Amino acid sequence: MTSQAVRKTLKEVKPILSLNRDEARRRVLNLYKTWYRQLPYIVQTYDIPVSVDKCKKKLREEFTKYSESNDIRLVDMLVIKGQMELKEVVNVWKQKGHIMAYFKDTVEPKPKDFLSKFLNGKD
Amino acid sequence: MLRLTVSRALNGAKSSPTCLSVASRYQSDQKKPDKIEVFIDDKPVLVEPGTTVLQAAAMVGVEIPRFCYHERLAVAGNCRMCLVEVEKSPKPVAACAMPVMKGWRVKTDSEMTRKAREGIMEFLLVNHPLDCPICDQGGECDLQDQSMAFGSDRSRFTDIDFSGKRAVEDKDIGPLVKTIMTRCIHCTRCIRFASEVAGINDLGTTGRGNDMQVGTYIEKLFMSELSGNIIDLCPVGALTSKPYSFTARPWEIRKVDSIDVLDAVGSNIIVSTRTGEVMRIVPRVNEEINEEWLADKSRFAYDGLKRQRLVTPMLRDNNGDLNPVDWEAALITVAKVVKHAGNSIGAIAGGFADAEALIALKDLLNRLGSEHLCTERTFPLDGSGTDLRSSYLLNNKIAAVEEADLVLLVGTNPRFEAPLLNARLRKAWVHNETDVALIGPQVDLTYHYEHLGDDPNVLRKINEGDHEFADKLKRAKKPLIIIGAELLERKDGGALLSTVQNLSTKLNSNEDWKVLNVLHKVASQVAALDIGYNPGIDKIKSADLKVLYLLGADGDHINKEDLPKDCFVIYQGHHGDRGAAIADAVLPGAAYTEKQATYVNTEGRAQQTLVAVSPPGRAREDWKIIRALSEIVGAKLPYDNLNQIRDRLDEIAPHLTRYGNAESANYFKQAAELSKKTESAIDCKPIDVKIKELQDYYMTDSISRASPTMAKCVQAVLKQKQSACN
Amino acid sequence: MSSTLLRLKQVSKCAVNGNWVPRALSTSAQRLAETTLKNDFALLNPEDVEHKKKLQELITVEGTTDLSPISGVPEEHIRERRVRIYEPAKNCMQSGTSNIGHWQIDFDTRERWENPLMGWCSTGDPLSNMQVEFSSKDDAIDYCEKNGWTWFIQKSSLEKNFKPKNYGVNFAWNKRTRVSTK
Amino acid sequence: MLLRPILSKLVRNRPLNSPLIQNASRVFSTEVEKLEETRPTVRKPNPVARGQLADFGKYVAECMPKYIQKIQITAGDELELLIAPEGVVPVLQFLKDHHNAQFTNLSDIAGMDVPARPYRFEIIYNLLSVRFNSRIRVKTYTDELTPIESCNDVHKAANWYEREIWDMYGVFFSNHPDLRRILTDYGFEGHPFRKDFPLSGYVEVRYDDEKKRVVVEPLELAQEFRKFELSAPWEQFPNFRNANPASEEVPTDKK
Amino acid sequence: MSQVTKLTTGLTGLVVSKNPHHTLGILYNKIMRTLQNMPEGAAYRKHTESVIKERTAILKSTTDVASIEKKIGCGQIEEVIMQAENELILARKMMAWKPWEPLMKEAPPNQWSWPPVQSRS
Repeated sequence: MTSQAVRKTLKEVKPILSLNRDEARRRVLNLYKTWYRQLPYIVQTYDIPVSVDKCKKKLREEFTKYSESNDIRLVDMLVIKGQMELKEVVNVWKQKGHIMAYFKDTVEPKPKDFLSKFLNGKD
Repeated sequence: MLRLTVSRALNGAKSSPTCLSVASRYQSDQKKPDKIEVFIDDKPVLVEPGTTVLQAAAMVGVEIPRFCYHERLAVAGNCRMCLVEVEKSPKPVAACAMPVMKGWRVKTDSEMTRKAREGIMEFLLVNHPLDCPICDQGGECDLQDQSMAFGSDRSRFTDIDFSGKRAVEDKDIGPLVKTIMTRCIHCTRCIRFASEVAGINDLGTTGRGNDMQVGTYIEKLFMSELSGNIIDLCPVGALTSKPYSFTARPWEIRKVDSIDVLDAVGSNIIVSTRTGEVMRIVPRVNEEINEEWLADKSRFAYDGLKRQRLVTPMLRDNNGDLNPVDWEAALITVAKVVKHAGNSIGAIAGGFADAEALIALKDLLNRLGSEHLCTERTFPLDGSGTDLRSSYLLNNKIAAVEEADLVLLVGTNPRFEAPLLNARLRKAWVHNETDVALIGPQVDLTYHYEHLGDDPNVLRKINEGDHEFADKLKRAKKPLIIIGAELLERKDGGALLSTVQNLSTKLNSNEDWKVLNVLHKVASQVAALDIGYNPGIDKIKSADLKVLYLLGADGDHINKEDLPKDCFVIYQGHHGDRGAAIADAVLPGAAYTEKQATYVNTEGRAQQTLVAVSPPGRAREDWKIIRALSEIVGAKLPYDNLNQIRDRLDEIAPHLTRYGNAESANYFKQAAELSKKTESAIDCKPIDVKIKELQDYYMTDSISRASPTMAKCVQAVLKQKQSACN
Repeated sequence: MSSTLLRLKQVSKCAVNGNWVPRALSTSAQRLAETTLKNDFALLNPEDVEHKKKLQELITVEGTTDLSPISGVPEEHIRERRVRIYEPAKNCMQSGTSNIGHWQIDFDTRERWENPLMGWCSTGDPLSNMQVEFSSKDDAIDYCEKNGWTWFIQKSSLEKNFKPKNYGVNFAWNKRTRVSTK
Repeated sequence: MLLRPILSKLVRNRPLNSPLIQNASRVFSTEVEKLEETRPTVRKPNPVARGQLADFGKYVAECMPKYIQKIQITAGDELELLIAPEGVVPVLQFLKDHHNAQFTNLSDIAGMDVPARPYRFEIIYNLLSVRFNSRIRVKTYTDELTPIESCNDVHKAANWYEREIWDMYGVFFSNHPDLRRILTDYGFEGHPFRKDFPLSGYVEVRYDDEKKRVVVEPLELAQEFRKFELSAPWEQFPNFRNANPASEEVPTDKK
Repeated sequence: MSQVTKLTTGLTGLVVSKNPHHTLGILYNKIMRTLQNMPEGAAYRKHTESVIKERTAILKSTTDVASIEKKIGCGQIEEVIMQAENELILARKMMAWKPWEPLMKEAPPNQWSWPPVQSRS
């Protein structure tokens, strides 16, 4: 249950980059492809302890996380941020730690189901 | 939550409907004379004739400084802080006492006004100690703030060699209120509160001028169940809270809005916490329930939340000792027993059980095939029983008590069962000339009432018209009958209830005015009955149970002897009290400050508490324990989070999630019709109430029994009663 | 080396905005005038020009957008928490009303525990100190929905019945309001 | 001295004695109210300068009525133009290049967040005219998703300022040559100057000895930050309620 | 043109103008031509025209660069040229922006009010 009311109103807004869905989609795919092609180099340059396959999985995960966003501007904004990240990665402005932050390998995953949450005592 | 949004979208109404209805009722009562126009700082405002300058100014958002004036007390007009200039008046006038006249131009920021304020402030500060850094009022002190805002910006105090400020000896007026009388500025708010609201003429002033003192004349306890409110009222640090003294500062505490559950009124409170600890509890304004007051038990029993708590699950071993275990072990053991018991499992809900836990427990037991779900408190089941909601609610709402012109109390002592309802009754008695009559033991209600004896047959006589009081009731325009829940626990409760139901249908009632009102004693009762628990534990005693689940049942209604030898008792609750003592397994739950939970007060108003602090140790929110147990038992309940269980509540009884609103019920005719079938007759046993005097009031439940402050109160009251000057 | 160059080229090719080309600026009169007059548009192909023009116009989107993907708030705080929208009540310890009359939001209280080393009160909740004020509850609701938070409204019962105060009733001879203590 | 030449045709209504003004070849139009300041304040109001600012505000509003929503004078002598977001580049260009303005220096771009408003961000441009020794402030508004036209083409200085605002508030500037983070760490999520961004942030970083690198983890505060309640129920300075209004609107022809 | 031409303007990047009269004249002409395309009532056109006319008049009536500088009172002649260049570019851009049109949109209510959260009283 969410508090989101079903309010289907149309709004006139200023676009960011894309004028329609297709264009936004194209941008997303473009970005995805570029990331995808860069992955082997990233693994090599940063010498991170994960395989390219795992990186690909992670990449897919990151991209599908907000697949339900339906506002073109929101998609554009995500593309812009993704593009910036990519640039930071490829230019080796980031360091190993930054790359590994995507994987959150030191964070203990929080319990998901009710009973383990209950026994763990976390709300 | 979706509900709220949709309703907002649908009507877009921002003002609450209840407020509107109250207002309209008020207006229909008496025809309002025409409004008059006055000008506050050149802003025009239309007010009713008789409005004071101070009230008129408040309407346009100008708060005139004041010390003695309080909107819920009589006007005293003795601090003079509210002096303002009125055009064409040679002298400043006291805004709190002066009614406005047509066309007046009030200047709240003029030179004269400012000078008057600065002068008054200077006089007040001449004798006020400069101990703000060690004063508990510091940070929420009217004198402090107003001297900053309205006082002069320089001092003429030249007494460097210190010939001395006025000093007054502190009084001892009990274990709740600490007095530092040197700080007193003689606003007399406490005196007025005591005599008007609390109805105790203990406080007063002695001496005049510089020698004036506020006190009890002879050293004595301030014996009131509402005494804590004078702490709030005191505009300076003369009266502060003893348990809270020197523990926290107001600017560093976190405030969490919540609901009080120590009586069935459901007072709104603010729980102040700091570093994960409850520091104090203060009232939160809710005009429909507690106005601005709070009963002492609700205010001071919070230290009971830190004592005798169950912090870890426990299981009784073969030697009969309870041993701490972890949740997994506890749940598995309990689940094994529960599974084995099949449908011969029963549950008793105590006075602090919240609606979420109640529904979860009911769903669990129903899934296991059992219907043995009871509340500790009994309610007569003859006639309509608990099927019709209007039979067990305080139908007419607490706020509307003020409008009654005749109130009949039956088998209740509202002063100690619901102190804030009693304060309303007293308010009606004082300001509305309401008459009160009482059937039951003669107790001190702080106002005068007609005592009709403690014979239950008086009720029958009134119903039949054989009693002189019957006429009075008939004649009353807005009569009100309040029955104590305790009365209905008698053997002949059903007969008494049906008598009252019949009587009330004969009286002057309509859609807006409901005569029949039931006053409950515990916070969980209405929600439990709404959800469909059976009142009373007779069924449990008769059923041959293998497992008994006590959901915070500490009321001493059941003990081991009532149960079969091999019955396994599970206690889930927050205090190691009577329930835990007989339990074979103890599951620690959360107290009302530690969970977001629904409580329904005696009016049928659903309200929710919020989490102020985390439950101690391994204690968990109650519904979660039941939900976890259900999964292990194999009868998994279909809700994982609060929203889902609230949806379930909504499914069963939608009013349980309409927080803040009292859903009214109106089935008096049907109830009275059904009640005619009641066979039993009223017996002659005199009506009695458990809590008659102040010393009985303080420790009534597991939280207040664990509270050292409450214990001190009982000691102090007993000592006071023995002393000569009482 | 060549691979690095290649990669950089690739990256910049997919740059979101094709026309991020810094333009030279000159103080010399003629050149300055020319550069600026020779509109940027001339450098681009017609499609890009068209696109650029369209960017100045408006597009249509549906409903309220949930901004949680770009707000930077971790997912757990969006999914699992409830926001309370309420009108703070007057502090009963004081009689002024200058700091009330607005709406504000806060998050549910999360677990706090005692720090085993120092005994401090520890928490894992970054949002416990957040306080945002609004002039109306609708503003607050819009704000919460925009951020994708689950909200509920705490009903406020602060409206008072107005009753004129009267100094005279203290001295009424036939009313119960007569004051006996001073 | 600002606007010296153009307002010549406007009424010359009173002689001015300030040496500053005597230098000027022209005098200014708006009624200069003679307010004797008797209170001991550090900064005396300067009605002459105020009048000039108001005049200039009106002048800009007259020239660019399409974009200017409101003109106001804040803190006694600071001129503010409140404009529609579409007008950022035109207005800044006008202020920079116009003969009578010459605000050639962009001293700063600031952001402001007011979550209660539908357009929660304000973007504030502070400009300096070296020629006329005068300052002006241009304000506009936007929300999280509405891009603002970058004024990098007008003022080169805007480059880093806009990057800073993008980083701190998450306002996107379109056509910016190099919009990327400037203050936050790579991989940082969120915009720290937003009012709903917690002081502690959402994550903490530490050096992990085992992994031999810095790791990012959800925040856990060993000592929770204190929350201070600083509002008082009594108005703090009622005596100064009407003393110095924060801002005064300058009426323009439209209104 | 008998004055001693100065060697430097003293400002970095700003070279001494060889023929300031001519340059300025052309620029002012261009500005005036651009302004002609704007609507009559446009305040920008009105005000700019008056400035340019004033300066053109000075330019025409005076031969001495130093005294032009003094009369215009806006710095050295090179700076004046630069200002004219700027104005010209601005004027051309203005043709695209059309800022003399009526206000394109009002600010949303309370956008410019302060304090942002007002308590009802």
